[in-house]
Amino acid sequence: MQLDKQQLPPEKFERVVIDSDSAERITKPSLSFWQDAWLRLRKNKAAIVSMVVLVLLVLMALVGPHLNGRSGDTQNLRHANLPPKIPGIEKLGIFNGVGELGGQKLDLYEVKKVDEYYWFGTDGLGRDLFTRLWEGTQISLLIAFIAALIDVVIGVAYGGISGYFGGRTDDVMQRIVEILIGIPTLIVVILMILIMEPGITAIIIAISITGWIGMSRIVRAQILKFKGQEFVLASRTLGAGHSRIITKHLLPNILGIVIINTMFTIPSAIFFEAFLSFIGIGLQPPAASLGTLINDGYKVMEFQPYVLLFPSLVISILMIAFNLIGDGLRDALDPKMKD
Amino acid sequence: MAEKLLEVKNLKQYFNAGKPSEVKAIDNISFDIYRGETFGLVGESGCGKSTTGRTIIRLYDATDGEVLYDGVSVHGNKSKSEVKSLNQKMQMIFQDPYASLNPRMKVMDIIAEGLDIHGLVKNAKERKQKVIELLETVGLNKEHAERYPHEFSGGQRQRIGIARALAVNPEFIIADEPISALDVSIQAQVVNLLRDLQKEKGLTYLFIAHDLSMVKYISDRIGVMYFGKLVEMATAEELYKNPMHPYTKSLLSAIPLPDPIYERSRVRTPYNPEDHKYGPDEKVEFREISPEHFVLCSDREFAQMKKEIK
Amino acid sequence: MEKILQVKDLELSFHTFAGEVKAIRGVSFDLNKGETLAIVGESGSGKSVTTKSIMRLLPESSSEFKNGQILFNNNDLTKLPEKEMQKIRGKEISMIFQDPMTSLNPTMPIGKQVMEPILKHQKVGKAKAKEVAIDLLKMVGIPNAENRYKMYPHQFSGGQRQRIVIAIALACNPKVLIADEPTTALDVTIQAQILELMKDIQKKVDTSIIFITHDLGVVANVADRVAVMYGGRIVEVGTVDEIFYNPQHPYTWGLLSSMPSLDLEEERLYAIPGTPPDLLNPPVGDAFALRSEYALKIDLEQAPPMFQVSETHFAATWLLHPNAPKVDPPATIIERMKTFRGSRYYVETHGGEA
Amino acid sequence: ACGGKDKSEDKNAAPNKENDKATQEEVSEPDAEQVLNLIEAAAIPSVDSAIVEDAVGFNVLNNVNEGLYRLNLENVAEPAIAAEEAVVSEDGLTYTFKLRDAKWSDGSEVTAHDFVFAWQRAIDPDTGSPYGPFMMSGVVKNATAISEGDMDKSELGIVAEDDKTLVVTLERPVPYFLSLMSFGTFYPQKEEFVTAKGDAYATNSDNLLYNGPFVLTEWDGTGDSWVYKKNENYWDAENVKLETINVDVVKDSATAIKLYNDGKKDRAGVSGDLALQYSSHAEAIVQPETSVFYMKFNQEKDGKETPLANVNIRKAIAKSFEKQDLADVILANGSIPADFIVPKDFAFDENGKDFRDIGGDHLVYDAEEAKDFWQKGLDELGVTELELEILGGDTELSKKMDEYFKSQLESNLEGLKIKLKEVPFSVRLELDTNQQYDIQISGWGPDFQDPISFLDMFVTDGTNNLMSYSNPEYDALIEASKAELALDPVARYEAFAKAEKILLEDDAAIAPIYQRGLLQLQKPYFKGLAVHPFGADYSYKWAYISGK
Amino acid sequence: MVKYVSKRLIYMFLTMFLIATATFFLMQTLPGSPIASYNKLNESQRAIVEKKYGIDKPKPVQYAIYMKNLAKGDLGTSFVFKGKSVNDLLASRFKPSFILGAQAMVFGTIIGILLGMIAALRQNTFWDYGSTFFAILGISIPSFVFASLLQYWVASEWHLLPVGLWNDGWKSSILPSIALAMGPLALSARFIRTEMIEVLSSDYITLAKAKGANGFEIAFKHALRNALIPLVTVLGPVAAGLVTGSLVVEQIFAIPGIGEQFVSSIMSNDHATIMGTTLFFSAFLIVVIFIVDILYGIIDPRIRLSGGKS
Ligand SMILES: Nc1ncnc2c1ncn2[C@@H]1O[C@H](COP(=O)(O)OP(=O)(O)OP(=O)(O)O)[C@@H](O)[C@H]1O
Ligand SMILES: Nc1ncnc2c1ncn2[C@@H]1O[C@H](COP(=O)(O)OP(=O)(O)OP(=O)(O)O)[C@@H](O)[C@H]1O
Ligand SMILES: [Mg+2]
Ligand SMILES: [Mg+2]
Repeated sequence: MQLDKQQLPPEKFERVVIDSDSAERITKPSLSFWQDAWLRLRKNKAAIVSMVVLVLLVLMALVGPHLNGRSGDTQNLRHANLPPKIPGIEKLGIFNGVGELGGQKLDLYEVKKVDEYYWFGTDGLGRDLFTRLWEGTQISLLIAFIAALIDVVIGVAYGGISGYFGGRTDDVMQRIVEILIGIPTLIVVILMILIMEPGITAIIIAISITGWIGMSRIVRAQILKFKGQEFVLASRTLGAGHSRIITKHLLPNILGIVIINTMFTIPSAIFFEAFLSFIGIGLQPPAASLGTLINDGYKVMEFQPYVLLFPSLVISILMIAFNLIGDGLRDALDPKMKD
Repeated sequence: MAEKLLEVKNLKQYFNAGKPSEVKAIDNISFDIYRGETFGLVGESGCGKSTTGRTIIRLYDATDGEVLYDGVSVHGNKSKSEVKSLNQKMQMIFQDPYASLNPRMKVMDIIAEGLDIHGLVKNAKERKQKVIELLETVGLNKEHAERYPHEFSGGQRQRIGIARALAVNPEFIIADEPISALDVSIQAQVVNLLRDLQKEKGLTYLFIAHDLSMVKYISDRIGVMYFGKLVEMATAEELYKNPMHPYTKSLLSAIPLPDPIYERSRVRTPYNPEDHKYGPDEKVEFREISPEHFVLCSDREFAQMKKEIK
Repeated sequence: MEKILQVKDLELSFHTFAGEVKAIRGVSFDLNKGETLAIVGESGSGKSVTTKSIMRLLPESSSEFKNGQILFNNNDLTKLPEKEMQKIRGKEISMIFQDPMTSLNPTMPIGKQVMEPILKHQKVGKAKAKEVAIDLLKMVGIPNAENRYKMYPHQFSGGQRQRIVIAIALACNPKVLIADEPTTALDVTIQAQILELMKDIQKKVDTSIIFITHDLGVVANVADRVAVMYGGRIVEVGTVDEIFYNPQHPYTWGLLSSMPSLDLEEERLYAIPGTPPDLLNPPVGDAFALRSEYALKIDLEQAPPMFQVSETHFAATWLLHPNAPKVDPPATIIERMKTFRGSRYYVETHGGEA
Repeated sequence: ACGGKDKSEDKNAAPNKENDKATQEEVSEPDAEQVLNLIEAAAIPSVDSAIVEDAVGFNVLNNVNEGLYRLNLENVAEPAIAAEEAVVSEDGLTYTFKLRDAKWSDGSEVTAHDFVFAWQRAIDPDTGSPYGPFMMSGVVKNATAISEGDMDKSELGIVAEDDKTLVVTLERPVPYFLSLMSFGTFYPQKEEFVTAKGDAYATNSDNLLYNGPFVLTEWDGTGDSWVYKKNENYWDAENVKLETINVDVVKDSATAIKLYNDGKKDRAGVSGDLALQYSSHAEAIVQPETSVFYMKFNQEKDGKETPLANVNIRKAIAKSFEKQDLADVILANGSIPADFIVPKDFAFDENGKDFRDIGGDHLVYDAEEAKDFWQKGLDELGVTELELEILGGDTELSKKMDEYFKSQLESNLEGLKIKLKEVPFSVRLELDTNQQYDIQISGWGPDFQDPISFLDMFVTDGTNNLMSYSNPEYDALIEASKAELALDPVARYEAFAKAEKILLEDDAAIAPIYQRGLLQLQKPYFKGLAVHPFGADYSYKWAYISGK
Repeated sequence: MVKYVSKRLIYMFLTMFLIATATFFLMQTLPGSPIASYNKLNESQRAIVEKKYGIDKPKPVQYAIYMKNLAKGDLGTSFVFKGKSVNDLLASRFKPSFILGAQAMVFGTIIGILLGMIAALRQNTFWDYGSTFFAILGISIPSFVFASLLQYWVASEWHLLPVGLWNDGWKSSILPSIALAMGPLALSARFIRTEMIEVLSSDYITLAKAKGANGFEIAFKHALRNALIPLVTVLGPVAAGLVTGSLVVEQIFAIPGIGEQFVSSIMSNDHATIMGTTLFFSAFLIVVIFIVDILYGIIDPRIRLSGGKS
């Protein structure tokens, strides 16, 4: 704490008038909530990589089935159960068409005199697994997206109404939810599938039939939180009606959490479909989904691991990607948010 | 100054009435606010100040009692247009500068909300013009309109809240602790703004606070609340000079002032509700001790106070 | 006077996703034995960070000491290993936080929480520790302490919780007690009780207190000396009378005159315009200049050094430079200065107690 | 009374197949420890001989109880509780059995009354026995009337002359009657025990009496495991070598194989995708079966004729799928393509000639012919395309086959679109009963050793017809086989052959697919297992462990 | 407390009643008749059988009878296991499922909690990424694939544990328990991580640090319990789901459990058993949720169960 001995030119000590606007100036660039979240998300490498991977998988699900000119349901029993063989890579000792048959390792392409290349091998009916993998991915994603969409719509509507109107409405609606929670999801799903004509629609309906409950509870909690907040009160004192409050104030604020939650619903719907395939009430053949493909593969995993490997990889990558994106979004959108 | 703008008569607001968790947030209070004045409401946390403000502006339905605005009852069934006109005349400024602005809206839209609801502007250009005007009124400028609330400091946000309330040209503003969440250095920005606006537009304020020095500074008359009841009401000066109710006295004696010399000598008088020693049939009422000075007391206390009053 | 704690040229930054936040930009002060040093300043000026860095409670992953020393018992706390620090925390230096509602562990009985530092730092058995804890609780005015010992925080009111936190802080008779806005969340009446309690205790255990607040009334009540912080720097430091009656820094002027006083009848409050600086890109020169009507050209180019006003009074403003023009502070400040003997506005007739 | 003699020379060509009969012929020394570990694919729903209706139940019954006859290692029904061959009356309507001294597991004698009681109980409508009426109606005298509630059960054509003499009167001559006597429904039950137990009868292993080679233990009525112990009271106990058989239910075939490979189990079935991999396994055995799978063509749905009422459409479909590939690649378990409905190695004439050698092949795969039929059919129907549904089972294998059929049919028959519908068995039965399907994949395993077991299904309004197939000529042939031809084996077989040709070649009422084989892994030390082509699947009576 | 519990019990019964009703009528819409397997029966026999099972009566009567029996705790008679009561059926199948579920729960949550704690305490380090990755992996592989892999490697290839079945005592339960545990493991790891990070940033943890507590004390004495409390609510349904949802693992390891039973009753259209199992699962879930709620109140001192003072 020494006195400054240094001589400074007097003209430096002229008084200046500071424009009062400059005191109010905000130097930071203007960022909306979403831009800000994006900046945050961008720092999350795992989430970004996951997004890229996800986009690639979706692209593959769309174009994959057309890449090698084979259709996924053309059967050729003479080409059945062929291991993967990819031109170029075959020299490296993998993807070279060598597989196990009756306890021996053989080049099955040679044994069966097949000249073509099946990149991911063929199944027991001689269908091209590469094409089927992407067709399956497509269907799985379709089921998951639609189921998640239904969850979101019903969940947001139900939770929103319950939370927003409160009182008796809320009481009754929550009692109903309490009862629904008491019903084991799995069982409802199975029963629903049994009742309905089997197929994609049945699976989607079955998955959504209880799926929305989680979303509705989250939305309700959020609505309860926000509707008491001062900015909503302010809007009410200005005379805003319900629709304005809901659309302008509540929905934009819960959007983040709904998106995050959806990121976790989608993969669980994919999983659920796989699970249904396992217990034998999933998709009807010859339609393929990741679930049915894995189910086919798991039975022969000792001898034809490739049948299991590729769909398992895709489903696991999807799961990991969605989860990491979900985590990333949670950190970016609402760092304090739980569950 | 004698024209009553707002009359609160025997207002009661019970939460969870009838349940074991019943809270008597406001328990039978009455007061009037005159046109053009600032009425201050003080009291400790949880005594029902915010509830009073919110009930007056119809955010809560009153359990009992009446609120008359300009002679018209605020509560009860009203037509849409009546409600709208009330909404336009009465406005509110909130305590928490962080929670009171929607984080997903631009300042432009926040301020313009009232304009949109009441259809006060004809087109986007006019809307923008009006918002900029309002921003300038509260000491901000047009650059701020395109930004989001989280980019502003507390004081700026509070001024945005004021601009929002002003947008509909209200006559009466309820300010619920508008400065208690702000830094000392910024409080003055808001208080000055409120005062200027009052002068300019002839506004009437209900100013809720627990910071007594600021209340005294800004208010014409002050009501002191304790546990849902109004215990004392007087003009600001009178209240500070002649606090009669022991709770008021205690409250005043507890406030530290930015004056070390005064602080060294300040003595605090604690308040204990049991000291009243009200008998079972003593009537505790709001009585006028001197003109415009009311105290909640029993007959016995009333006599005592009458003697004490200077 | 014995210096118990010395902070020298402390600089500290946070690494956040948006960049480096230079939260403390060269802070120096001393704490004397037995005194209460108040730190005032607006939100974000670095008060809490300064005190937390003394306790080394900042997240190690994101905070970084850039420069400076914190000397305590001839040890530089910035360099001490974590193990050693643990021995100092709660024993030599302890701390009270702003929000009594959240600073107690909600799932642990309060007795256990009070006992913890005793068991940790003093070689006593459980029974003895319990006894000490109950005594402490009684001392801070928790009625019926023996029975309430087993209760959980939610069963106490805010004021009581803050008393419990104080009991915890005092458990090992610390040499330094840091109170970070201990009364901000409380009602005035409760605040008054807590302040009285702290002063009482200070007398009893002879500890030094660093008291953070932005309520100047509280400062006037508790402090022996005051440091005013702005934008990560201390801009003025002095005895409580010097700061209140002879302030030198325009920011201090602003602070003092933006408060109405009960007896003075001003028409209009003095308001500091604008917003605090963004510490991500702190302004060059005097951080306060952009909001000050007393700004000089040099303020925008070069940060002012500390100018000594008296033995105990320093202020970092170019206005104290011999070359600076003489300016008149706001009227209320002049009013205040009139009562202070050393000030240039001192008026003999007015008051006489200073 | 007909029986197969030697069937070892006409085995189909499964690779490295080991005939289990060959194994048991080389006699080896039994080990000291005689414990066998087996797998069942499902839990036991019931062991009450009147109630049993599923494979597991009949199998258990066959090993813990015994009827008048038992199928021996050569799959010939030979006297068991009956002391000697029955005396049959001239007209083939009366059978007199002399019973041997056999005991129940509680030590009491097995008497003729036990048979009378059991048979009456099985036909009594109040019992709700599924197999009683099915097996007895039209066979045992008055059975049909009793089962329909028109006559008292005491009128049933079974009488105990004395404790050891049983006289059975038939409705009409039944050439295969003695082979029926090895079937579980005809086993004895001890009246006192059954009445004493009341509702608790047969609800767990303690509430049962046994007169067979083994007794059942550790069965709680619902559980997934049980144990057979040697029955010391069995009349032929000295020939029973196994002391204990531990059985666990394992539904997942991959797990079953893992248990087998791990040495936990001594025999495991291999199915579906794994068959291909295990068919060359050193311990693999192909067990030929007599179940035949076929497509049922429903000709009438909701009272309206379906496109399948057109015979050319039916023929087209029946000839449009390659059966050999299906058997070799998809099934790969020793199944053989079926161009017939009465299976191979099942029924033999007096001279031991396989019925198949008499019947010939029908509806052989021929894509070109199929196309012609198809075009003809479409023209007749006046359409260019058709959408049909295949109703199939929900097991992995049946799903896979359905996919195969879809692909084959669609690619060979232009304008055909196949929808697959795969449902649990119970649902399929209901859809079958209500004729709510177009094409159904069905299978049939015989309950007794006679072609009639298959051919009877397709007479007009036959219990398993349920597709509105009707051909008077066919009906007449079947009827004749039961009446005037009953005692003339040669003519009878000719009639059957003719009927089969009508059913398949002429009418294509159904489209045979394959005759099932089972691929099993069996430990080399597990010897003497009797595998039966009809009735219960296995007898453990002669099985033993050697060289473990 | 008593009041709360009784209120909850009433709700539980109401819930059960509604579920029972819903299941009953749902069951009627299932395709396939429960006695379809009696396809060998003629009409008169079929009538007799239907009478025996009471399914000849009109639906409302059947419903009334069913509910009456249900009130007595009687779930009816299986259509497949001739003459066996559904109660017996469930009783014998429940034990393995329960053991597996309980072991998986304990194992999964303990490991999960540890992983979650490590991740939170070493946030954004290798440990964090490692354990998060592990946890995500746990829920990224379909359980039947995971179970098969375990079975293949640990049992078939390395012969460390039984391939399946339920007759090797404790050893039989290890692999299926691990396979089942992945769900709760991943869930609790991720849950605890977020919860723990939040708790670690709370004031009372800073205060604990300020008291001189070391890392271990902070993690286990202060943070863990607070982070655990919210987990409890989530784990209730998870626990119930483990018991009810173990059918995949039961099938793969050939364990005679209740889930496996459920699937086969569906495949065989055993209405009585399907309904019985559904009700049993629901009851189990409801009871677990109830217990968890009560536990929650006990673990968390802040929760006073509403509905009067305890
Ligand atoms: N919506 C509500 N439901 C139940 N109780 C409420 C509700 N709102 C307020 N209360 C209770 O009513 C009482 C008065 O609350 P109010 O918010 O009016 O106090 P206040 O004086 O504004 O306090 P503060 O100074 O803390 O803002 C408190 O005890 C509060 O807990
Ligand atoms: N963990 C952190 N990470 C990043 N920046 C931080 C962190 N903690 C504090 N800061 C920044 O450091 C600066 C000083 O903060 P500090 O908490 O010391 O202010 P304060 O003076 O205590 O304010 P208040 O009166 O609001 O408590 C602020 O700009 C704040 O944003
Ligand atoms: Mg309030
Ligand atoms: Mg702070």
